[in-house]
Amino acid sequence: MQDRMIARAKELLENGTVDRVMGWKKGEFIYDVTPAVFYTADELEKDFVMNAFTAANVSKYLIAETKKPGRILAFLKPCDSYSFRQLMNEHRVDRDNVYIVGIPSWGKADMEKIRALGITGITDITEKDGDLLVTTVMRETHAVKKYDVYLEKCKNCKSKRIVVYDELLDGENGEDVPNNRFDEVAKIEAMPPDERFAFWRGELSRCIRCNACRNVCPACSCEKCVFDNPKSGVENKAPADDFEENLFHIIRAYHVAGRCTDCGECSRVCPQHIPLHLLNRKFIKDMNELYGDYQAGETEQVRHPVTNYRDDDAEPGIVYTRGGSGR
Amino acid sequence: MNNDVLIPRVGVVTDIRTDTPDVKTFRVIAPGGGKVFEHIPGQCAMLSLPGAGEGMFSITSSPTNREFMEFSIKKCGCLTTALHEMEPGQQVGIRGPYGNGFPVDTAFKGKDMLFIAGGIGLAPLRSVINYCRDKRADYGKVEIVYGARSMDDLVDYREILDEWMTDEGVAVHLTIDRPQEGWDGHVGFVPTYVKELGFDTNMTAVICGPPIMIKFTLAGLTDLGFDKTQVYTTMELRMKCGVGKCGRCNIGDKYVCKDGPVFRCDQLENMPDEY
Amino acid sequence: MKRVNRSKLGDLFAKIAEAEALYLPVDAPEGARYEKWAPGKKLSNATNTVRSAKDFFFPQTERLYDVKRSGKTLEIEPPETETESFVLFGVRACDVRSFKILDSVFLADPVDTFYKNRRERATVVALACDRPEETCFCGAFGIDAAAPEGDVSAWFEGDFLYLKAQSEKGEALLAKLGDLLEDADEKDVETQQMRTRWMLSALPLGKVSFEGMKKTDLMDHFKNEKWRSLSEACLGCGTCTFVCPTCQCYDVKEFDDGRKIRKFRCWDSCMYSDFTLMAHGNSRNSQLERFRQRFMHKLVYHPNNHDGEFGCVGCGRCLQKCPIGMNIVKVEKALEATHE
Amino acid sequence: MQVRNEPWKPLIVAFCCNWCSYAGADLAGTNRLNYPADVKIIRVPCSCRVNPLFILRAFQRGADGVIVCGCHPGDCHYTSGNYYARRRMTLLFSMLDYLGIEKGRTRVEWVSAAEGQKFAETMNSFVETIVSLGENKRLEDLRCKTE
Repeated sequence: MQDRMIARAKELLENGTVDRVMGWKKGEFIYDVTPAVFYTADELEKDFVMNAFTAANVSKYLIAETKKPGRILAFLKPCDSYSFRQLMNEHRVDRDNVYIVGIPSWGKADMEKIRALGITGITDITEKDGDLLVTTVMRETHAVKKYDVYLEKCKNCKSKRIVVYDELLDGENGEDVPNNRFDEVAKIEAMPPDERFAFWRGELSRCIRCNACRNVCPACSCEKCVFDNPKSGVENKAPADDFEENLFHIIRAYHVAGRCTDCGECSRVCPQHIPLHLLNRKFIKDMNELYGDYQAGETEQVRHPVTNYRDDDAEPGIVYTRGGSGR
Repeated sequence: MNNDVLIPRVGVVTDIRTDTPDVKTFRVIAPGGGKVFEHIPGQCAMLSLPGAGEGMFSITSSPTNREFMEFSIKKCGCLTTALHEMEPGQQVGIRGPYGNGFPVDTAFKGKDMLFIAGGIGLAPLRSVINYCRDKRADYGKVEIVYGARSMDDLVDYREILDEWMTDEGVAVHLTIDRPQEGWDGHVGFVPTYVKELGFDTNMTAVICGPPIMIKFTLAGLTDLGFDKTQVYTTMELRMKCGVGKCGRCNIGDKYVCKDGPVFRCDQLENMPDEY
Repeated sequence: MKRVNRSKLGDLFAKIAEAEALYLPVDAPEGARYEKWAPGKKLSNATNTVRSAKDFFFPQTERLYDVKRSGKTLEIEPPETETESFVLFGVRACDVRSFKILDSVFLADPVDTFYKNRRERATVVALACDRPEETCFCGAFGIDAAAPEGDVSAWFEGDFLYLKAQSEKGEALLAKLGDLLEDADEKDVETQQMRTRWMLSALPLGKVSFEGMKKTDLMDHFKNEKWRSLSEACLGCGTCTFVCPTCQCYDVKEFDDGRKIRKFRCWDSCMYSDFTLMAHGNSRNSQLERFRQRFMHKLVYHPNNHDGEFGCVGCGRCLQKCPIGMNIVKVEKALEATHE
Repeated sequence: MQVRNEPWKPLIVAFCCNWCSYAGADLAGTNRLNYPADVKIIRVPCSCRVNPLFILRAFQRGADGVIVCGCHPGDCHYTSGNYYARRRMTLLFSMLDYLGIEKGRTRVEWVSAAEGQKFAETMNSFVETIVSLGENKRLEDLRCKTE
């Protein structure tokens, strides 16, 4: 697929449709790919990469890129296209300044999961028929099933459908995928409150407030975050108390509620492996159950459940009676 | 008990003078009287007011003053606004002195001195000017060029009129940016005024003011024939620790809080322009 | 050189923990992390911890002092000085070297007494690596992962843990362990050392060198055009900074608890936009400038101020954790390529 | 703000809409209806002014329970503010519950300007609930609770 993408990018550069290309650049290893802008055919030939590790969602970069003169080519995976569509709904990107080629994605691998298998001293990783062949310095080769090391967001993929595009690389679009992405949320909801509390303390206490989740999130596109604003009263740089860990993550998840497309970038980038998607999915699940199914970024719908209402909405007291047990 | 350098001492603000609509000068002493610590001209101190934060300010009084320290502070942010709202008798946190200060006892000694300041930029120079005035015999003639947006924005105007201008061997040239009623002095920007006045190239110059003024004045002095090694300036950047550890006030490999704030202009040539 | 059978590791930890707090890497959901040892806790097999060992000397947040304002008076109350001594077990060679780099900042005049106090109270047991990762490049900084510095150096080989005191503190610790230990021959770990060194040189970053950085002067590095493309994708998060064992920039902040102001210091990142923000402007406005600052600090400014010692130890954490796959090795290679 | 060495007394923060609930509280006062002094009322222009951050910060600063009171649905002075507040608070309370924080610590009640009686009853019952739950330990900031 990489070769076809490079070929198409070169054509679009040559015929003047675009003047630059947003893609992923090769790194030192197969997995440390970096989102990058390519200007020439040479650069594309040399450094453009599409492989099992090009997971980064490039939509957020398009906020800045579409404000620049000229037109940029963006290759969007299905999940990236939801983020882009949502940013369009929020008027954060200029649709006219980007030419979108939708690309299929069959799931991306998580290097951290490969490491967690206990494989060390990796000299090379190659892809073969959906599997990864990992070679080590001791000349061992481990065949790793890609499915086993999928990123969380791929394991629970919601859709292979590209929701916004100018053309599709494969000519045909994918479809929504049956998934179990709310199962884990339901599992936590079913825990007794004490257990739930202990579970989340265990997870959130690992937070080092590096802000990677926030800065990578396409929905977190505020010019200045409330947590960076000294005048907000809640500005903080490091979690000095358990409360601040809770506060940051509740408010962050809340602020993207209704706009979060569940692209899963927050959990992908968390250096401390905090399952942040479980907070976002809780909001999505609640909104679906209480206010009707809604998928952010799927359509042109601008008003999402948090900025909308119905006269006969459930009263907040429903929280006391619904799901979970406890006080 | 812990007495780390980051823990301030208590100082008492005994007197507050309103210099201009947005500059006040604060007199600070130790709770038991006398100065909180000694310093050399050009050095700074961290002042803090709980709830408002902590910031680095030049000590504007001369070390030859044995009774108190003074700080001239322009209101421009959260901390400075809180400081401006203080009343006499208020205690503040104070720690220092920080920075290298001016080489008053080495490079400056015996030299004819030219001080050029713009706006609040006079604050760091006032210390060294008064030091030179108090130790007249150690220095040659003293020339001062000082400019501000308007007459009302001239800091220490009374002191300039009553003390500096009456001193023998001290010449003061004042200028304001735009003509103003009641002002019969020079009108124009500092860099051009410096060039108009023309100065003996044997002098040692010290510039302080907004970055853009420093840049053009330095160019003007070079045109007059000054070598960059004869020109000094003093810098200011975001600081948290004051002791070269918190890592933010660096310009290249130099920390403004520790290796500065006073730099000779030839040193700046080989430093990135991140200021 | 002493040794102890692996089966007696629990006894060894218990013995150390009798007198002092013992911290060691244990397995955790995020990988490995340092925890206080308690009976039953097992040493992790991971090559390194996710967070570095700098936390013990330079914690992410620490109280500097409390200040109460009543009317016009201030009452400043410094915190109690910590007095608990502790043993850090299983620190890798890279992290041990990072302490030296932190020392060069915090112990320089004027000394940071909070840091110094913790350094003095710690005994570091460094553990040699035998399974390096592809992200390891400690060799580029003259660090020998097979012979780590520290108060005690340690190796796991066969059925034994080998221990060798390297300082007075280390001698004292081994003396306390007394009859748990038996004499051993240094030759027993030599094969492992040779294998580790060979593995490190054969790994993808085995030949990385930073010495070329020193051939070009500060301003040329600063003005390099490559910073633009290198920093292009940077998210401006603090991941690299916070997992880095040598990043030591900090912020001093206040918390108003309703009765008093707590001044505390916390890690800061030069990647953050407010790092150099002042009331009247910012000296590093773009992410390019902030990104450049981080790498210039490590690769140019720090060596300039500290006898050529780079502010990096090659632990590889930033290579593993950067959300967008940018890292110090790519930066070094790009900069050096410009000047070839 | 509680200080540890004193016996625990609940602290309740009530965000009251200016047009209905605050007037309701007033009416409760003029009618000499009793409700505990542990309730601290914060007047807001509309229940939808209550940002989730307000609720969390109230807990941070020592609240043991937070209640939001607004006009009855359909009666909002600004037409629809309380409808938005209803969704917002529902989602927030559900999230707090998800994190294992006791459900009873948060509540929304609609109290009109004429319902002085209901205001007093609501506060009495809420304080009762909080007393039975005890001190807020799960969403506290220890720094605000120690001397």
